[in-house]
Amino acid sequence: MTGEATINAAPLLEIENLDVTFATRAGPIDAVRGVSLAVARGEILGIVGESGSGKSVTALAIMRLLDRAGRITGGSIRFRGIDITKLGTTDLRNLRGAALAMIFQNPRSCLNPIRTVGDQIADTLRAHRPLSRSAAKARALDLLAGVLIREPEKRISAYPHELSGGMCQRVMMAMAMACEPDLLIADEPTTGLDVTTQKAVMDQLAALVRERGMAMMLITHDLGLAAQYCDRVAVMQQGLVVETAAPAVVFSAPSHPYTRRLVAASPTPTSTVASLSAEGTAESRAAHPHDINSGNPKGVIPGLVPGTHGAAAEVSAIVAPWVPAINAGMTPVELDQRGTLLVPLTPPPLMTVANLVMRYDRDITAVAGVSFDIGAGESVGLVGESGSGKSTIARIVCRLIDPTTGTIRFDGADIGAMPASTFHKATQRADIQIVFQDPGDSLNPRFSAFDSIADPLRRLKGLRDGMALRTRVLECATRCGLGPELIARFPHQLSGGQRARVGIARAIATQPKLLILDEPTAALDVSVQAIILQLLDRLRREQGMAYLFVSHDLNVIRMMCERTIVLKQGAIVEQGQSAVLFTAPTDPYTQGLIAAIPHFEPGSATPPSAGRRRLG
Amino acid sequence: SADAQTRAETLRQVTANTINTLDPTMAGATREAFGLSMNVYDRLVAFTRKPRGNGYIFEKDKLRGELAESYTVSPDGLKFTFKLKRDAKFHDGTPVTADDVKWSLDRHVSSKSLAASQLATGSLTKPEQFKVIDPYTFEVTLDKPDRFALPNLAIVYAIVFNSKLAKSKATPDDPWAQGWLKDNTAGSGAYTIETFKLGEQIVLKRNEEWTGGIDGKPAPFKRIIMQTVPEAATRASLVEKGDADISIDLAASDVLSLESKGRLKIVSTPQFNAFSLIAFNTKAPPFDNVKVRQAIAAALPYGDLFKAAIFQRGQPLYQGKWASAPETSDFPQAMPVQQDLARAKALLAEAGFANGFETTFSFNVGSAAVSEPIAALTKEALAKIGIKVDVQKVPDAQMSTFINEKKVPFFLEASIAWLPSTDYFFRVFFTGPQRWNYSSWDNAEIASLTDQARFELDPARYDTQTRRMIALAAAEVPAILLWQPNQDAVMAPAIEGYTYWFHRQVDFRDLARKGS
Amino acid sequence: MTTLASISRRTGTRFVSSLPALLGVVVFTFILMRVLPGDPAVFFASGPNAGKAEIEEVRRLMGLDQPLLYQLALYLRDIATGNLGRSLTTGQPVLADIQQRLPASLELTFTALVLALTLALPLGIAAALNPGKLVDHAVRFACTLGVCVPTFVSGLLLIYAFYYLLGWAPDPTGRLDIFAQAPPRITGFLLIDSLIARDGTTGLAAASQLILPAATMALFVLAPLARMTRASMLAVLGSDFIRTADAMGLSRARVVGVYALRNAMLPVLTIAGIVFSTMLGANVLVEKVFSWPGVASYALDALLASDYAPVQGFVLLMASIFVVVNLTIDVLYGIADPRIGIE
Amino acid sequence: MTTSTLNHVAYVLRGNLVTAAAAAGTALLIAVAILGPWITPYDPIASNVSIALQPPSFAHWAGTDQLGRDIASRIIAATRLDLLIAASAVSLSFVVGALIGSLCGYHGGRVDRWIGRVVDILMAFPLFVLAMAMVAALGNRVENIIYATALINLPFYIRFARAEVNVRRNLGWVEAARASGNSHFQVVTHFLLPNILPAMAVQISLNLGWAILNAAGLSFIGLGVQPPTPEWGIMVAEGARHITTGKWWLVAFPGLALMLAVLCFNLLGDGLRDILDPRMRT
Ligand SMILES: Nc1ncnc2c1ncn2[C@@H]1O[C@H](COP(=O)(O)OP(=O)(O)OP(=O)(O)O)[C@@H](O)[C@H]1O
Ligand SMILES: Nc1ncnc2c1ncn2[C@@H]1O[C@H](COP(=O)(O)OP(=O)(O)OP(=O)(O)O)[C@@H](O)[C@H]1O
Ligand SMILES: [Mg+2]
Ligand SMILES: [Mg+2]
Repeated sequence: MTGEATINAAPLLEIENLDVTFATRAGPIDAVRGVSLAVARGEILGIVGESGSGKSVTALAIMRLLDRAGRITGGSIRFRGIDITKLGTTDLRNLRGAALAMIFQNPRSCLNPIRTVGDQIADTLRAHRPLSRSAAKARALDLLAGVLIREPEKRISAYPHELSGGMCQRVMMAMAMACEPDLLIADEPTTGLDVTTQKAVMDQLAALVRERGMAMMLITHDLGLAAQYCDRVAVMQQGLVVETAAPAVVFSAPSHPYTRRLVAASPTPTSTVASLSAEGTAESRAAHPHDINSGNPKGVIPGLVPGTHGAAAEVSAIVAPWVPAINAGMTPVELDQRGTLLVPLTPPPLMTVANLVMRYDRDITAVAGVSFDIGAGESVGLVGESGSGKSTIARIVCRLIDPTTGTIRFDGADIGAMPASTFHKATQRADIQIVFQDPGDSLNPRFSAFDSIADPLRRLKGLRDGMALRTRVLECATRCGLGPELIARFPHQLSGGQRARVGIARAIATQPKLLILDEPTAALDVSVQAIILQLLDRLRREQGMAYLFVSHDLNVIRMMCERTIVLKQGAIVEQGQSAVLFTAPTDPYTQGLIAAIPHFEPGSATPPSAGRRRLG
Repeated sequence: SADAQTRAETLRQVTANTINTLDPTMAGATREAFGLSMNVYDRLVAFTRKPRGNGYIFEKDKLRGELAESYTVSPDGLKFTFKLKRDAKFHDGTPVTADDVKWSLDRHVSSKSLAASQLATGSLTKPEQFKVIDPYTFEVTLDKPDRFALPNLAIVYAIVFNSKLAKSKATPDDPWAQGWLKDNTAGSGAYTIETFKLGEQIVLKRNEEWTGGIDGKPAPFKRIIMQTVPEAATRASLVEKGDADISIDLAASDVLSLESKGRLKIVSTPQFNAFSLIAFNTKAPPFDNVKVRQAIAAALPYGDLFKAAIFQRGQPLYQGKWASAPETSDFPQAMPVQQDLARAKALLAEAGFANGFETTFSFNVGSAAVSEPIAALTKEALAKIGIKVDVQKVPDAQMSTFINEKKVPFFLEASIAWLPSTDYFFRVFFTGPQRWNYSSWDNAEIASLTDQARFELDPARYDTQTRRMIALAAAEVPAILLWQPNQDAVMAPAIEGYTYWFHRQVDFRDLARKGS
Repeated sequence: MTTLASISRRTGTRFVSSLPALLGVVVFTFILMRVLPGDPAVFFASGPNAGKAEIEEVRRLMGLDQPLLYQLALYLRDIATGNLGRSLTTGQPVLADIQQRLPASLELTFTALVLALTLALPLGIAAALNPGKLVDHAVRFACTLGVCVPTFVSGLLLIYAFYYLLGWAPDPTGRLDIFAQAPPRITGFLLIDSLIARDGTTGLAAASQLILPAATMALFVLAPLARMTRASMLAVLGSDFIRTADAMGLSRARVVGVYALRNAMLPVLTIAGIVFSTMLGANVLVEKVFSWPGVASYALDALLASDYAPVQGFVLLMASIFVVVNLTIDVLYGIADPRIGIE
Repeated sequence: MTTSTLNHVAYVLRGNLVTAAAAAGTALLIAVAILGPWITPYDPIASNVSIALQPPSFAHWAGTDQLGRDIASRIIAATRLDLLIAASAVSLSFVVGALIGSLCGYHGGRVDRWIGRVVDILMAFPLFVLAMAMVAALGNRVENIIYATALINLPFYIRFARAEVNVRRNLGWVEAARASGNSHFQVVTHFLLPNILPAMAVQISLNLGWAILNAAGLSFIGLGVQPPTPEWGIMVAEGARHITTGKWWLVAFPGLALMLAVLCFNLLGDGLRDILDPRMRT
């Protein structure tokens, strides 16, 4: 095929020793440091790496679309032999869109909201080709049809807000493809898309690249995606390319420690909390030197947890690292056996929720008669597709909003009868705490980490400013792996993982009996997620808290919870021991959910991409 | 050119205020409306004028016929007989007859308007007093001889309407056509209204049929434009640049500066029928105490006030050279007050306010340019004798209300009498519960003196009575007279014939442009 | 089609929902005016000899002898029948006065707004294209200077310079040179009327009278408009779709002129609406300085005279204009921004 | 904490010379306001009619007014009053407006709708006329001028605060605050209000300037501070009438003071936002 032929020709794009520096008030930031990459015609190059590693900056540098503060301080970017870094604006404009095109991350915000998509495509066409208005329109129609948009005649005069995210993504693609560029840069083209749409979009892109003999750079943090679609993968860390090779090589035999860490941190159906991020980051190790991973299990704080739950989790956590990860299917069975053994010993539940119904205005029934129990020290998972009512239940149970009907008993008290608007005065307020989905969003931008953690202590424990408060805050912070140097920082000065830890420290500050976790890691990248999951797991064992763990990531739930509740449209379709549920889901809905998870299996010797790629 | 010719035949006056009605007898009529009515309407009689400085001034005691060709007064002073001009015509061409005069005067004394109370000061109160003898002979009868009867027929309100026209516009609800006459004219005067834009400008056109001018000719200017320009500085610039021909509403400081430049003609006339005064509420403490009033009169820096407020453009009414008996019976005249802080302190101590007291001093926003310096200096001077004064600048409507309801203790006012004579001044400004008795002065002797003097026909006795009134006012200090400000008419050098009239407005019939 | 329908539905509901506000304005003004300590009857019974009887008569004429609530009811009934009462200052029905004067104010304000926008937009855009650069600071400084000077001072200074010293401007006395012939009144807008009458000289005369007061007002509102333009341009220029447009190689002119500017105009539109209604009400001082026969100076005189009806009428008028302007902006917004209407 | 704040302020000022100049100007104004009575060369209200209306000279470097008062002294003495008017009017409308607005924005519902109505009514008023009417009704004393100025700014603050809070009320940290045991009121005062402050700082600084201009406008039509109290607006308003007579110093110097103040406040506004915004700290 033509694709095979061009791969070996001289590279279309050649980046050599690229340096990009941002001037900030804290001094220059070297976002990209001596990156060298090459892409040949017909090739798809994947770029992976954790957040902030310089993937987008590299892409933008190629387009010469860096932020005002950013400058290319060294190296060259040769495109078809011309050094882009030395081009004048006019030449650049001629190149952009025509020979070089880029697809941005968030399709909707990348389209002009008050211009029809047809016009926008036509604009691109007319910028590079001497087309009449009507000819451009006609061509735009073809392009829309080309990206498989149904009824393109109708959609051509639609505004972006009238299209779904996936459609916007495809409009973006049509625009990028309009002038048949030689190189297409796709920066996380599928974030925000559900799995099925993701697949459709990616297949289409790959097909177009092959058909037209162009080249593509696919930037993603999803190793699975990279493995499936790329010919070669470059791994970036802190502005450096640490490894470049075929995906099979990178993921099965990573040579660089960072790549190994990245691969390890990606949850798989077989991973356990402990197995994630086998080496941890320097920071997390510093925070808890006696981490189980370092081979020094700390064990349960004596007397905190009656029964054997904690012990069971602990055992599984300790056992897990020694379970060969490649040996898929073995661990669940083990866990399953333990789980069934442990259930009968459950003491009277900590929280009993019965017949919970929540109706919003306009007759939206978010929760339709849900009942469940949470035992003391038990971790219960709550899963379900988007909009199934998970957050609603979390907020009701946390007494932040009132349900339409239903009872909630907690620790012997009918807390459902207390209105949410005055629940801050209830004695149980300190006992039920919540960790919110987005760690950045849940911290007051004007509170330092210290203030955020101190706030519940001041309000609920009556601690005034002074030594007692300080000691307690520091204690919680340390427990969550936040060093004293971070405690005075404002949220914007903290990384996502650090923010998440502040949120957790705040929630555990009052030593609640029940901690509700509403997708606590959804906004984090895999390496940070791994750290947080380990932290949560450890905290539970140390403090003996019960968890209600909400997540859309079934792998995470499987690792974190003994028991799982599956929600669909506000009602429970299935619940049971996690181990059982995940290996043998009975309800078709649960089966569907589990099947849709994009799995990344570092152990699989052959990446599935080679075969699938051509399906497009 | 034709344009220049038109311009030369046009007089443009810029005013501060607006004309709000064409019927001067309506409540709320502005001074500018009064001035307008003099030019659009005629009255039976008019005051005469005499030269003064580079202009003219009206003679309050000498009348001439206006619509009347001649008039006779019966020996007992009770009957006035007017012979009307035969050629006088209303603007629509109908001749002016005694019937029109009768209808008009009946209207003035019977309709709800400002005219009735004014005409009453001349004992003209009811329609029965007015009689048509024949189409060109008209008779007015009085119950008592009244010096003010005839002058009252020369004032702004005593205009003669075209009764046929007016009656045709009357309705059962509005028998005197007040609604219609407010927006329309039915007169016989020297000018007719060409355009009237409320609040902006009014353009007058010469009535070629009118023969009341010099040598029986129409008025000299063909067109008159009266334009409202609220900003004083702008008015000054307009006159200075020659875009406007005359203005009588310039700020004293502007007049001063224009005078020093010497390019314009400025006719300054002390308003001998007007005065500025500082009034006390003599009904309430502390100003019910004559010693307090005397103390304040002795504390004010008159010279500074005169200089700072009006740049000495006026006739002082202080530092009179007499002590207990006035030298003339004219009023207003300079009163025997001057600054003497030691005396002021002593008087205040005698009054029982050795440590002073607190009070407020009010004036209205509209007069701020003049009043603010007075207020500031008064505050400063009174502080020296221990009186703490809080200055209050009050919107005009509120000030009127406060004064009417006697709510302000100590304030600044300026007023005017159309028919200036001593007893009239005292009757209006110093007796009774009415609004114009600013000081609410209630002096039995003054009351009886004004009653007597009103109908006193013997000049000698009148002289004694009025001198006594003035002496009383000097002793009791119901108010402190400050000065009679000048009427400063600033005009292009070629404008001649400007006359200071009792109503303080420009009478266009007097004016001519030299050389055209 | 559906967008049009939804826009008109929105407009309808907006209009209906603003009616209570209008009623509130009317009642509030009514009460406020009665709270003023000045008694109009005393003020207007001002003839040199007016006594108690005259004052009572004026009071009766104005209906002030009735109980307050009854007066309010009468007033509301009158408004409903289109009768805004009669001004004592001018002696005319308020409605007639306002009809006479509103075009003057509107013409002035529109001109000033257009003037301000034609200055503010390029300045704001220039500043946004060079943030933090000299141009940006210069624009900011220049605009702020405009806000520093009270309008009556800048007005007087302009008159002094352009009329008194230089003699370039015609005398600052109203809308038309006193010796010029006004065009037949059709719309009341002199510029438009002279256009209809094909009378170039008059149009020019009117325009030259208009320029100084409009400039005075424009100077004052330049800053908010330019700042808003700058801010919203900056925000838009930093947004993703501009980057997309750049990435697609569209020309600079197209990116700035079509992609950025059109989006940036939306908030500017809102501000322009607010500026327009505040200017209409706040140009009292400009109207005074330039002897402009507008509604604001009319209301001011009435207010100082405690002449209730004109003030009430004026406030009602301003409130209605506010509502209308807001509605217009809404509709424009709905047309300009396809996202509106689907909430 | 404080040193870091100072460092941050210093950083912002260094990075932005215009803001630094505005800050210096504001500091100067405040110093003059505080020191006013001690640094006036003459008694600002003592008249001396014999030297009235003198142009600037060595003895009176800003000339004298109609009563022979030293204009320079009057300008200096007026600083305190003008800053007082501006600061109190703005803080009044800010405190009341921000509180009402944020409570409305936070709670929504019927209260919000009703207050929204009232704000609509206020907004629909020709605001300058409203201020005039208020001052005319209550008497032109300093307090009333402040109230009137505050009232006409109120709707903007309410709207602004409401809108800003509205977009934030569903943010995670608001819910987190509730979970931490804060009452609704505490959420509004401790969490939401401090967060909308940077955005409002710009509005505040603009309004400081406008408040003085508003007072000047009121003075121009005679509803300003009572004489003989010196106040820039009154001095400018009165001085403006002397422009044609060539007595330029009557308007020029108070006008310059007014301009300096408004200019400083306006320019400071942008800097203030940077200073208050913790996100700008690194
Ligand atoms: N405008 C900017 N100013 C300052 N620093 C910047 C800017 N843009 C990016 N950076 C820095 O450059 C580095 C690389 O950022 P980049 O956006 O390329 O990360 P990324 O690999 O795309 O991460 P993600 O997966 O989260 O998108 C980061 O440390 C980031 O903080
Ligand atoms: N305040 C609200 N008003 C009206 N409807 C709401 C509100 N909050 C949530 N809903 C609706 O209730 C349903 C359940 O929402 P919820 O946030 O609980 O879903 P979720 O399971 O947490 O979804 P996700 O995984 O996307 O977070 C959804 O249909 C949502 O649209
Ligand atoms: Mg990125
Ligand atoms: Mg959710």
